[in-house]
Amino acid sequence: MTMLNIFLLSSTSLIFIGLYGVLTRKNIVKILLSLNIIETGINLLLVAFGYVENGEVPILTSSESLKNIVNMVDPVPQALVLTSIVIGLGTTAFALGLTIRYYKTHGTLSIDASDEEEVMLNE
Amino acid sequence: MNSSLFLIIIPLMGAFIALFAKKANRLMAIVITLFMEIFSIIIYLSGKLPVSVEIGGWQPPYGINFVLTPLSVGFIILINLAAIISLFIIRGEKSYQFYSTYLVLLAASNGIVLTGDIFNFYIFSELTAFGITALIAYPKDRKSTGAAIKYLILASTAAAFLLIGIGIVYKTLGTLNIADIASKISLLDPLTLELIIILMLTGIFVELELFPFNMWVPKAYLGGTASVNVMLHGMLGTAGAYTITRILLTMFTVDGSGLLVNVNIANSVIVIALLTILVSEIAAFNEKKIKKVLAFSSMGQMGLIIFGFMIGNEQAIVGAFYLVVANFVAKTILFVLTGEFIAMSGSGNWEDMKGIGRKHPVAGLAFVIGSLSLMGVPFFAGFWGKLGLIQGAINGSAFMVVGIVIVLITAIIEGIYFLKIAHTLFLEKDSDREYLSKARVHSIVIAAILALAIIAIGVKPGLIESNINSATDEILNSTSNYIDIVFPRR
Amino acid sequence: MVDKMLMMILIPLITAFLTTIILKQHKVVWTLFLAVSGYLSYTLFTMYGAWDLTWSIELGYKIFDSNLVLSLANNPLGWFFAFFASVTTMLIAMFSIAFNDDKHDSKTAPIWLILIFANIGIFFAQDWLMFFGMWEMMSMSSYFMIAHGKEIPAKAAKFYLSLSLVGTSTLLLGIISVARLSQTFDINASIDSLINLFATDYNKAILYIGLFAVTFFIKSAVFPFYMWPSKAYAESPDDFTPFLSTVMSKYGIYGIVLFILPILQNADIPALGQINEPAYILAVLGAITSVLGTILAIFETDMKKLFAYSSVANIGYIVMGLSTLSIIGIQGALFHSINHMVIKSAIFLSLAAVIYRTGEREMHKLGGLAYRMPLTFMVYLLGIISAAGIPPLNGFASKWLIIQALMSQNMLFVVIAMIFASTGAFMYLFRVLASVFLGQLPDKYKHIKEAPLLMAIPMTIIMLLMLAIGVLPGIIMKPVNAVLIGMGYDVQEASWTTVHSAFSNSDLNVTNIFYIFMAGAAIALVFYLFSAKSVKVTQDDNYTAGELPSDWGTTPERFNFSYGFYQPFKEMFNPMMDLISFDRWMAAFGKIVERISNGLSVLYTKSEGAILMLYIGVAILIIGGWII
Amino acid sequence: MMTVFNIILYSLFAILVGLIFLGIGRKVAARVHLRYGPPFYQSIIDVIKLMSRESITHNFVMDLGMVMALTGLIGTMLYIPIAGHIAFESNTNIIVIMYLMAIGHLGMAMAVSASGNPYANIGVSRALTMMLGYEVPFFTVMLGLIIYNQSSSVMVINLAQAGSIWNWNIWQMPIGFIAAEMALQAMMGEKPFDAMIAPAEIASGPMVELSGRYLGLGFLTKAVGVFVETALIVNFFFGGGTSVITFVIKQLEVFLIAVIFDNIFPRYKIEQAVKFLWIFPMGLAVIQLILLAI
Amino acid sequence: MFNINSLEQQDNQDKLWDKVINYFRKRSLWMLHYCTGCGAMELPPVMTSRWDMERFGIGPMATPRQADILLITGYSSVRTMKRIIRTYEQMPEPKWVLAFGSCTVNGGMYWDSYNVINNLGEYIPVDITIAGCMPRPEAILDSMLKLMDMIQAGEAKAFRKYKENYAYYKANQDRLFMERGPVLESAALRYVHEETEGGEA
Repeated sequence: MTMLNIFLLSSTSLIFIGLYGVLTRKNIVKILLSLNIIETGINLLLVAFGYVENGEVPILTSSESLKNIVNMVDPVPQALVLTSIVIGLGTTAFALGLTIRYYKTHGTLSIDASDEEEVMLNE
Repeated sequence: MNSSLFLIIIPLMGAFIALFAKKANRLMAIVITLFMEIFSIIIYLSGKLPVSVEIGGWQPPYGINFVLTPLSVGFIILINLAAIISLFIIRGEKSYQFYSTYLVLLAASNGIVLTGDIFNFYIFSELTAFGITALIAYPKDRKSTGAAIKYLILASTAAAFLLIGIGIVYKTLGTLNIADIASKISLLDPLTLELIIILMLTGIFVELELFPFNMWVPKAYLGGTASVNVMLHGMLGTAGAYTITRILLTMFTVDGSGLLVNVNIANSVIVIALLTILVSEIAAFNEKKIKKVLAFSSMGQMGLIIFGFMIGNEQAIVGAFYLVVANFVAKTILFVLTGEFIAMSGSGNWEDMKGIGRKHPVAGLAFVIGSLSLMGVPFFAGFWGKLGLIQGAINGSAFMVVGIVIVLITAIIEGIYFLKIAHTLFLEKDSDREYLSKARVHSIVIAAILALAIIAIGVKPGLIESNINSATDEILNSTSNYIDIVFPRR
Repeated sequence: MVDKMLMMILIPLITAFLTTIILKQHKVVWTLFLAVSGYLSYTLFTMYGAWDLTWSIELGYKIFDSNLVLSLANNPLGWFFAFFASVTTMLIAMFSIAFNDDKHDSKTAPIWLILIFANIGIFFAQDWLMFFGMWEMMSMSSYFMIAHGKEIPAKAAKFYLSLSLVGTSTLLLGIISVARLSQTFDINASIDSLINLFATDYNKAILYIGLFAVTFFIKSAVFPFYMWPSKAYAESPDDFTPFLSTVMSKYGIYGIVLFILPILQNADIPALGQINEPAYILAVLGAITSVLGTILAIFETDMKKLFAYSSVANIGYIVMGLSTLSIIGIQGALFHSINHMVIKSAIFLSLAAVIYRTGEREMHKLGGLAYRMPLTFMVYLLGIISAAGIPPLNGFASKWLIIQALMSQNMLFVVIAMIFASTGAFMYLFRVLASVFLGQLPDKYKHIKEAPLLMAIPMTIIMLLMLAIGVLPGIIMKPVNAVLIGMGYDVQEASWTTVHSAFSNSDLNVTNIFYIFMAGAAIALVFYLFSAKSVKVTQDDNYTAGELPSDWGTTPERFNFSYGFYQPFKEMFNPMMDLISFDRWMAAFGKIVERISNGLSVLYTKSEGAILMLYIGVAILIIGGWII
Repeated sequence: MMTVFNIILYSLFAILVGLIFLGIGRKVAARVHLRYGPPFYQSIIDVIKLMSRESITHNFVMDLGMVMALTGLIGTMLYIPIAGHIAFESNTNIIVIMYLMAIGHLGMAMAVSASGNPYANIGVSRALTMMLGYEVPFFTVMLGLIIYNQSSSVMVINLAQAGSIWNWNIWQMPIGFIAAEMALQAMMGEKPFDAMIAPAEIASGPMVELSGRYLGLGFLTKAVGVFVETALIVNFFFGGGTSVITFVIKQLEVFLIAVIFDNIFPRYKIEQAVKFLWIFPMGLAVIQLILLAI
Repeated sequence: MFNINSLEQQDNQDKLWDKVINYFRKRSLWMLHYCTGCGAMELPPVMTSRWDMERFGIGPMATPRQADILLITGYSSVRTMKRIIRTYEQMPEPKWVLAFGSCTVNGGMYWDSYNVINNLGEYIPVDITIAGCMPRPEAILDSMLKLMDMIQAGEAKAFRKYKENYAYYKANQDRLFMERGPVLESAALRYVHEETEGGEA
């Protein structure tokens, strides 16, 4: 069980837990939480992809560090993860805002509540 | 050609400025969009296409690049056209949020088309999702909020799939550049490749309104205003159609054939496309709310386009491009007019729209023309698409022939409900019903011009044939036309 | 010089837009309509013989590695149908001016003009795409025409529309399949390539022909698509119904003559009796059509529906005639097509005049109109004599030709069906006569007047036309034979008076029959004139076993025996009616689709299942792509 | 001129023969009832009386219709060869004959419907239904003849039977003859197929409002009809005739068969009649047709 | 040739043509029997093989339009009288009425009932009355032969009497039915109601 496998396993489990949550929860806040869990899982996965056992920081400080370039952790996934986190944050913030609106208009946080909108539409 | 960055930067800046421009924000939005439209047309006609723009001078695959080909710029033109139309038919929105979000959406959908980098693609598609969700939710009432939430959840879940796919691509190929991926795709082992394709397809199919990924569609169309509908269909839908050409037909193809690398996946996609057509047309058959009918029809047309792309031979792809254009124009007419009709009759039900066609014959005729084009009647633009599709399918395997038979059967259903609605417009008005308002002239003018365009293309398909042929050529010879642009030295 | 062909399709189209602008001025609009149809008739008249007249347009759409060209060409067969169709249209147009007054204006002139435009296009189309385009134009515009902005007609037109769309879909599929075979859209080339296909792949060839045939059958209401006319004809504008019945029912016939007939005749198909198997199927379908059309017409109480079924039965005759694949049969079929145009325009116009005056379509609510509208009555009477195929008028010779051809090809049971249908025709034709024009005049129609002059003129012209064709069949037979010569058949020039038969000593001099009839009439008249004079009594003075009908509260319309005119006969057929009711099947199918549609709609309103559906989609992709 | 003379002669002959047939028919019927019966010329007296009587018309359609009825039948008669003679040079086409006869029916139906009496309409409705019943089997028999002789001309069929008595079609196609006889019974409106007249039920049906000259014309039509129908059967199955006398005798024989059947049968309801006609004569005719085709 | 108008000139009985016509008329008498009473029982023997009236050309008919003779068998009530008059007026001319049995003359055994017509002749013109309750078939046949003789002689013209004295009959009818207006509306076309009273039979 290498470290990488642990990372992969945990990230995949996180993703699946999130997917399950999205599927089964009816409360919007819980669904958003599940989405966040998925995102965390993905971030972990991406970082794991760039992970190198006993790797070094991928910063070229000197010509010395050039020798260790093989051991360096891939920096691109980390950049990706950073972006992804930002986007995830944005999504969550925006979704929570919408959720507040949802609660105001529907009087509940259950996703079922929006089913009957069609019926109430024509007035 | 670095100026093509303006296509994204100007709207983003506009989105920021809109926070401060109090009353002028509508004007500003129009100016920006018009500028973009003119600018993209200039690019298209400049003769410098195709070109790859390296941002910051970083060479791909290490830097981020934009790819400007006739295909992508053509789509940009369409997207911006839809944007202008949607701005023109806005009813009374004055707040800065709307325009700000709209400009973000514009930037993001342009970005989807222009980008040559798959992670950027992810970011832009997330941005469009935000933008459109905000716009759908903009009326702030019950139905729009519900629709927005539903869409947001679906889109976020799908984006997660997309991101996983991108991650695996990076893990296996070590690159995020589309051209680079396309050239290296044969190095992948089949199972990984399939996993990647499945994950990425899941990501984009939500936006492409394919069944069963499209549970958000009717609600979103119903929740949004008319202008948001035009954006949803004209900007997002068109960008989605572009996505399919890039992701499926450039990135994951057998070199130079226009066919997906994996036949099984291709067949599954065809099945999904056919399911979409079938489900959407049948669902629309008995639907009373006109916006939902149009939403279902949009789904169906999207399914048709993807079916065309998936058939993969030249005729079918030409047909699919014709369908993209025809669907774009015809649906825009219908959405624009539907907005007016709903405002007039005060009801979203098409049965309550009796007599509108008699009051506004031009609008009624434009509606009929739009529906006939969608049905694929000859001498209207949609026919050439349908013709190409059928021809391509008949030249293809027996599976495709079955598919085209299903398409034709659903065309019957589509014809019935569209003409039923079109005829309802010409019924005599119920005496107890008064129109709440008058139709706005500029909407009708827009619809009429687009209707004339449909007839022009229908009678003389040669008008856009060269453009479509170059686009088809680009897809069929993706190596020479895409990879070589990005990596001229290889 | 402006291209004649182009003018012919452009003028209706331009007039259509013109009339849209001035739609409210109904007099001007309908006069323009008459002018256009007159112009077309004249142009077509001058075009006879100019078979090299063509017009084409290049579309700039590449297909089969060559640029797509849409073209129209003057050809004998198309000219034949187009000319007579436009003459009929002209007569109907004259009627329409009077019919569409302030009260009755259906505001359909523009659509009708588009229909005429499509009409010309269909008959002169040189390639399949033009044909298909015009066909679709015709289908769509006729839908709007039938529905004409009213709710109940729109419901009826839905059936027509759905069948039309089925037809256009199959036609498109057929066209593309055949065009792929011949690598061009040219009609003649496709005929040749299909003939070749029969030699190599029989089943495929039959399938391709079937795709076309379905379309043509639908448009001409051949079994099993015989139900829509009763709905569509009944609800369409009353002045449009003649057009629907006369011109539009011939599109399918034209298609069969144009495309299916040459193939069946020239292809190498195993023979079955004296003709081949597909032709036999055609004959049987024609026979079923005419028999069912007749039976359903007999039971109908709505007069327009009744004649809709009558049209169906007549189409059956024509199809039977074509299926013989013999010259006599094709002559008869083409002749009957024109006769049917004349007859049905007479009948439907007279009915339209009745409806114009009374506003009533149900036969049992009418009665005794012959005494108020004698001219209309005469037109109708001659119309039904013609339609029943009784000698001195025009319907006879063509029916005779068809029967002769069927007999000479030994298609015995088809002949029996034909005889059944044409004898049954008496039943329904007479029913309308008795119920609408004869019998007691209801009180509310006591003061109605004869149809206005502008309606009377075309009706009279048609009446004379029927008589003229009846006495001198050469009027139609000469063009028919010219057409056949143009199509490459080996026929002589037709004589003015005689029609030829396949049997020995059986050539029929139609003019002689007229003389004989006149002789009979003279003798009968002598008997009539030399007998004692008669006394006229009022209409309600009837033998009722001494009772006074009014004592029992019997009003004139109730005194008429007309609602269940053939009740005992109908009861004989009651057990079969459910089986042959195609529209009930269609309605059931429509209901199923609606139910599924509602279910799917509900699926889309649910929020909860959205993610589940997404996962299902992923599963489909995984199963389809990965596992399989 | 000769033709005009011929036409007058032939029609008068047919009318006379038809009327006398009707009289003989009544006489024979009386004898079947064990009565003395009227004189054989009774029908002529009836017609003259009717013609001389005041008659009641409801409108012009009645006049038109009755004249049309007689016109149709006389026209048909002129088309039929009588012992090889024919009034008018023509090809004596069977289908023409069938259709010309129809105009008589149509005229009659129109005239009586014009009276506005529901009984008349009921009668007409039954008559037309019956017509659908008998025309089909009758035509099927004729179809057999046409196929057999490869000609649709009565004259040709007639001539083909010349020579010996064994050449008659009655021996060639006996089953067809039986079918034709059954159809003929209905065609002449004799029992068991006289539901359209039914005097006690619907007051003689179509004739209910006819009086005076209209009834007279109706009688003449009936007479010519009897002549035509019997002449057809004689031409088809009994080899025509060498002379007019033998021809008329054969006709009488055919007519008497019908009269005798008329007197020994009760009446069918209309749907029973049609069912009967579509099962038995039709079945026989089809059997005959199949036998011929094989 | 055959002209109904010749009937108008009733005095020209010596005209040969009328005699010929009268011969045909008498030899072809079609009757409509209006069977109101028991007398109808006597008709079948007259028609069938015992007496066989068809040998004189006499036969039953279904409707008044076709009939020459109206045979009224038995007593008539007020209600049936209306029908009888209507039927009679519907018959074309020439037409004759045979009143059958005592009831038609004096009301018979029900003479004192409130609704029985005692004398048929007051309402419609009767040519021949057959006495007896009920008359034998021989009597019926005899009356027929008598009628035939009268026709040949030109004496049977009761129908003309009705036409000429319509006012008288009409007055009687109106009194009977206690209402004015014609029984058969279209009869007004043929039977002109003269306002001058006093047309006696």
